[in-house]
Amino acid sequence: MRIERKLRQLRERREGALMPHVYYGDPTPEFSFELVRTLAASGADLLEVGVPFSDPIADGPVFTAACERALSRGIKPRMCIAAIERLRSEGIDLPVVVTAYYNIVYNWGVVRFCADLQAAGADGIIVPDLPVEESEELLEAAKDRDLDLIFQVAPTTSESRIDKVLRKASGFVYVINVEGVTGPRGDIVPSTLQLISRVRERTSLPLLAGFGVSSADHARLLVANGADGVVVGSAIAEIYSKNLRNPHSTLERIRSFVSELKAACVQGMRERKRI
Amino acid sequence: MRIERKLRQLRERREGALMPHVYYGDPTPEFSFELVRTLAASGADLLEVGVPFSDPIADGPVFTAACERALSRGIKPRMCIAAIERLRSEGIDLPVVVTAYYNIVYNWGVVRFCADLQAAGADGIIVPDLPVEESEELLEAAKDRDLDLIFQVAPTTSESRIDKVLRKASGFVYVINVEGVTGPRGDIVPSTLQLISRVRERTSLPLLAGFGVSSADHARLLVANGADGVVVGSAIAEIYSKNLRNPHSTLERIRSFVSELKAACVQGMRERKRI
Amino acid sequence: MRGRYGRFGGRYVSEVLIHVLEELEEAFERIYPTPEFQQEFHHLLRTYAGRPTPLYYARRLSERTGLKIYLKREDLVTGGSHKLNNSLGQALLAKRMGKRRIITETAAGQHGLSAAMAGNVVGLEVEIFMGVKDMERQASNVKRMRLLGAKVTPVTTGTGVLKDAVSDTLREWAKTSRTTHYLMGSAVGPAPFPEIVATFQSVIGEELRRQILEFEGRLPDAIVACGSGGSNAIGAFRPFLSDSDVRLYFIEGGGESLDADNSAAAFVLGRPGVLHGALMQIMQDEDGQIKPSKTRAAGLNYPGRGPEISYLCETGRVKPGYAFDREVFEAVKTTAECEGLIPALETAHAIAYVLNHPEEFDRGELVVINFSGRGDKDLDAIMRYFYED
Amino acid sequence: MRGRYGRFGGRYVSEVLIHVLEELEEAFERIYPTPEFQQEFHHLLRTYAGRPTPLYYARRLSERTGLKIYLKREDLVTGGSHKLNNSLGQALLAKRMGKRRIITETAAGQHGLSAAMAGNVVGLEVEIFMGVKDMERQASNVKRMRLLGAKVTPVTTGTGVLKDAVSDTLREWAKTSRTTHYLMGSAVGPAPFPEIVATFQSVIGEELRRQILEFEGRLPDAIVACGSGGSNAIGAFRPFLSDSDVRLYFIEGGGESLDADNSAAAFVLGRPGVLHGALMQIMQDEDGQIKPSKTRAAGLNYPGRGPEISYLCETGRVKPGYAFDREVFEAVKTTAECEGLIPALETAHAIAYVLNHPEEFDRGELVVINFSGRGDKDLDAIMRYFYED
Ligand SMILES: Cc1ncc(COP(=O)(O)O)c(C=O)c1O
Ligand SMILES: Cc1ncc(COP(=O)(O)O)c(C=O)c1O
Repeated sequence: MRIERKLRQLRERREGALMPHVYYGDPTPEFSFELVRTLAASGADLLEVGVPFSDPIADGPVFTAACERALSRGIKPRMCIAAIERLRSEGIDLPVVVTAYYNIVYNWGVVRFCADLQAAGADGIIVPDLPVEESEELLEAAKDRDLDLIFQVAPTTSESRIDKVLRKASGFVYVINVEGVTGPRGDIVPSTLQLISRVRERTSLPLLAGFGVSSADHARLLVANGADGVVVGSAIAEIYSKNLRNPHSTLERIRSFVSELKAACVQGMRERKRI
Repeated sequence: MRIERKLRQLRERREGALMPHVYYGDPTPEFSFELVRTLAASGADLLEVGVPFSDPIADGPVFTAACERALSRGIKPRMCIAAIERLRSEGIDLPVVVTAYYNIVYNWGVVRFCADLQAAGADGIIVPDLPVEESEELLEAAKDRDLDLIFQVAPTTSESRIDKVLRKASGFVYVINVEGVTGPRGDIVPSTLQLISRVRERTSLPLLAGFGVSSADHARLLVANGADGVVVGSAIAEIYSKNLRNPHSTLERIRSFVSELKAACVQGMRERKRI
Repeated sequence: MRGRYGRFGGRYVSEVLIHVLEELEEAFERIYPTPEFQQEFHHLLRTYAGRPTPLYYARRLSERTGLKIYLKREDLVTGGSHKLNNSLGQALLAKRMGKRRIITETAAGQHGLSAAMAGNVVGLEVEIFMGVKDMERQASNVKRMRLLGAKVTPVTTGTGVLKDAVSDTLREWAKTSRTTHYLMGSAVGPAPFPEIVATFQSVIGEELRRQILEFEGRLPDAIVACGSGGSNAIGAFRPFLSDSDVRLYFIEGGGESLDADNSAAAFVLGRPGVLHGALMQIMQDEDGQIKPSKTRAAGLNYPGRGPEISYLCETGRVKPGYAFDREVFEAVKTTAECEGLIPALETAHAIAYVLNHPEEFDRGELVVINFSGRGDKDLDAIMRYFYED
Repeated sequence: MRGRYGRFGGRYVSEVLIHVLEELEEAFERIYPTPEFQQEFHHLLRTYAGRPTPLYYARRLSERTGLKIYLKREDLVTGGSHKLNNSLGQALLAKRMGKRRIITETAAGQHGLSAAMAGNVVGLEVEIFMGVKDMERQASNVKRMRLLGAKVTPVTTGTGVLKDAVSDTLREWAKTSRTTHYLMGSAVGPAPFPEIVATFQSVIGEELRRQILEFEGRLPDAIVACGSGGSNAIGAFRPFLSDSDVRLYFIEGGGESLDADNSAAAFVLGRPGVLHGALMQIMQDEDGQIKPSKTRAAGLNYPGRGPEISYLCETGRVKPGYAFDREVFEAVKTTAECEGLIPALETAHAIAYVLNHPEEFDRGELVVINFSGRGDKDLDAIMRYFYED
């Protein structure tokens, strides 16, 4: 509920939304906390907290490496959930979406997983390898706990399938920008913008566009073309990955990058009428 | 003719015959001449002069190495024949048997080969890979030139086959002592002695026993058991092979070895009545 | 439900791949039964792959064990293993779907090799993802693949083994699925792969059934196959699933020992979970992180068991077993000396199980071992084991 | 005359060996035609060796040459070459003759391997003589033979290659012929070997004839085979000798070039002579000393041509040809890329000849290449040629 409310508020304020995506524990838990604080302070409207997984098949090299680093530090799924609790206790009240590959969820037990997420203060769940056909059990458990199970659509998703996804969607629809995996990319391709309109025509649910968003310009373009906001992940991880010895020293750059992104989201919304 | 005459003379003198076998040109032509002179002077009754061949399949390691050494010095078949001519001119008048693998003979041309051998003063031919069935052409050419084509019998030769061989044999019958190839060996096995009697019963042609004769004792035993004499090859080559840098220095040992062999041949004949 | 074997199977992938999986399922169901496809597939199986493969009565192994042992000779398939049955089928399918490129992953190199062969015969570009560690261990197969003109791409993620190569291939496929077919190498992955692979490999069991009836006039008492994903096992087992008198054994890699991280025995050490698009038996830690498997047989070095094998073992229709590395090497030697055949290390698991589990077999029983591949690729490892230790 | 092919052939050996050759001839003539022998031999060919081998229509090689090319897939025989056809036959014969041991020589290692396999299956001790140089060049086959439990004895005489190994094996046989069978590896040697080997290998041509009639309804325009001794060629040609419309090509090793001592092209550079017990086409110097042959293909590195091939080339029934080493390596690559198959270097001679002699073949002609073996044994040499020069 909190997610959709927040996104509708932003829409009313004519602001594009920004949801940074971080893998918790990369390279250390302490850094993740500082990173989240930085993001919250520099323009993030929602937060996507990833649970590191050994085989993140929907992720590209940047996030795959992030998972490997976190796991080699001994990060466990329950630490990620505990971290959300701590963020809440520190007063960070942005809507939080937890991303976990399905084996983590399945292993945890879907019902218990949702209960624990709710208790920690999370608002939604993304399972990158759980298409709508396989989602029944989790969807039910999530609903029971007032959590949004976020579904994705991709450039390869057919019209009829978009409808099928929309029938189950809540919170927002995650528009996968590219055919591929997460990771920074050069340009936003026309098919991405077409996909946004194709979904837009069919739903009033908020749309966040993710995968490959790596610049303020990307963000602006996506929002200008109908997205309610963007998800930015690898592009942020890429910044601190370049200085893993002292990732804290990169927070300033991340702060300004995120501010730019947020500004671009706002700008994109302004440009929208012109298009 | 000269071969059989010589062997019958020796038989009448109640002497076992000794036929040393040397591969010409090993390790040098000069050494071969000195070796032959030494042999002639220390008891040899006949001489077997081998033409080195690249693939001497009836020979063991000692003679195979001898062939390789001679060939690597550039020894050619016609040099071997020329050497016989030279021996004759030096006054060495022992009967000489030339041993050549069949490809040498075939390549030379059987008719021309026999003519050239006769002209050089040779008396017989041994072709270790020419059994009686394949010998027709060469046999005819040899007869035309008064050369004995020497045939072999082996422990594996059946009675009926011995008869077949004997029908073509002249000069002497070469009794192969062992199942195998040339080369020094430990003992004379009973089957060898049986073979000598088996052939003996069927022919009055002289019998020379060869392959593996490596000591005076071997020679004595063979002659005592019915052979008219022995062929000794690898055992001699083995002596000079041990000092290839200076083979001449081994001639003294060879001389005394050959004298012993000859004495044993004589002794063997004496023992014969006792058996 | 389609794509499920009991609770196992399914299609747990990114939305990006759903489209191509649906396309593949549709194409398979439409194209596979057509006489044209059947004719071309079976013609290639016969004239290119060398099918039917013989069923060989292993007299001296039989004498040694007191059993009647037959070997189903998949080592005689072109390339040296059963893998080509599936690769030819999928390559033909991909061609008819209008794809122009094949990607796949490989561990022992046998599957990669078969994919490269099939790609060349059918006329498709081939790229093969292979863990850096496996590239070292199976260097000769890397050479073969390259000589065939295939691109071999080293995988450095994870621990550089099969599991990581599968992940990277799935990632590559997500990027290129419109033009590219992922030629899945075993009976794993999201639906419809397990069913497609099992279907193409069933030729093994169909031949086996005909042959044993011809030679013995009856069905075997037991069929024994090695496996990880389980394609050769499923291929051999399928036509016998409803013959409850035929015992089926699935032998996985015991590795060095069952403790710590020295094994690939997922049926002993694992539990159900989701990996690479399907719910199946998996080696994983308490949190659901996938555990790296370990065995000297690269082709068994995968922490998951295909959904159908997972299901059949859960229901008890198939009995899982394992063989330790040292038993496997001994089995190679025994087979070489008795029958003149050098089995792949993978295959030798099945043989080792039969040699070392007399309690499972009654005297004189008719036992068929699926001889899934030849050991040429493992020659150096085998020689090192026997002559350098 | 028995044992002769025109003027070629015969039995030029030491008297010591005559007995066993007569014994062998008698045994072969007595045992070979019996139903028991035929049944056992053909059963092993089918279930152990993997016969019949396919006749494969090589679509992409055909497109490239404008011919209709079929490959007779002897590479699919267990062990990877046609050699096992003969080894199984002789091993069975030896067993029935009461021998307890097999000796033989090998160059590429393919024949030695097949002899070791056959020995194990039939239950005979095996010793293999191999030139030290060949042992180095074909190290992996040495490993295989040893793993099979065969004794591999290095031959250091001569230049340490095939010719020397044959000589040493003949010497060993002279010592042990009562208990031991010399399992001659090609259609060479004293009578009755050429006839025995040709008879056992004729299964190739018999199958080929049936298969081409099935697929094409007619006989081929040409059959092309590589060879030195000529066993795979004779095996393929025999059933077509009286079909004068079927052109037969025998391709030998051209080596690096035809001059100096860089070749194995005996039909170009040799003349008749006697080697290893038979009169045949031989590379020799002016004195009749045998010349060492030279080619990168160990299995063609023999200075003699079997008596029957010598005869057939003399009469013009078979046309001899050759391929140079560099053409051979290119042919390997072409075959790998077009058909996914890596031929043995020996086999690649036949392919190279077809690729590089368009003047010999009319457009659209039906050409069968006897694909005598697979190139796994040559993988390192091939990779070195392409990637290290
Ligand atoms: C010879 C051989 N056998 C068995 C296997 C295991 O594969 P699967 O479980 O799919 O049969 C492999 C895999 O590479 C293999 O190469
Ligand atoms: C694959 C292959 N082809 C051909 C040959 C040549 O033998 P042959 O002339 O007897 O056919 C060999 C010999 O080793 C071989 O291994």
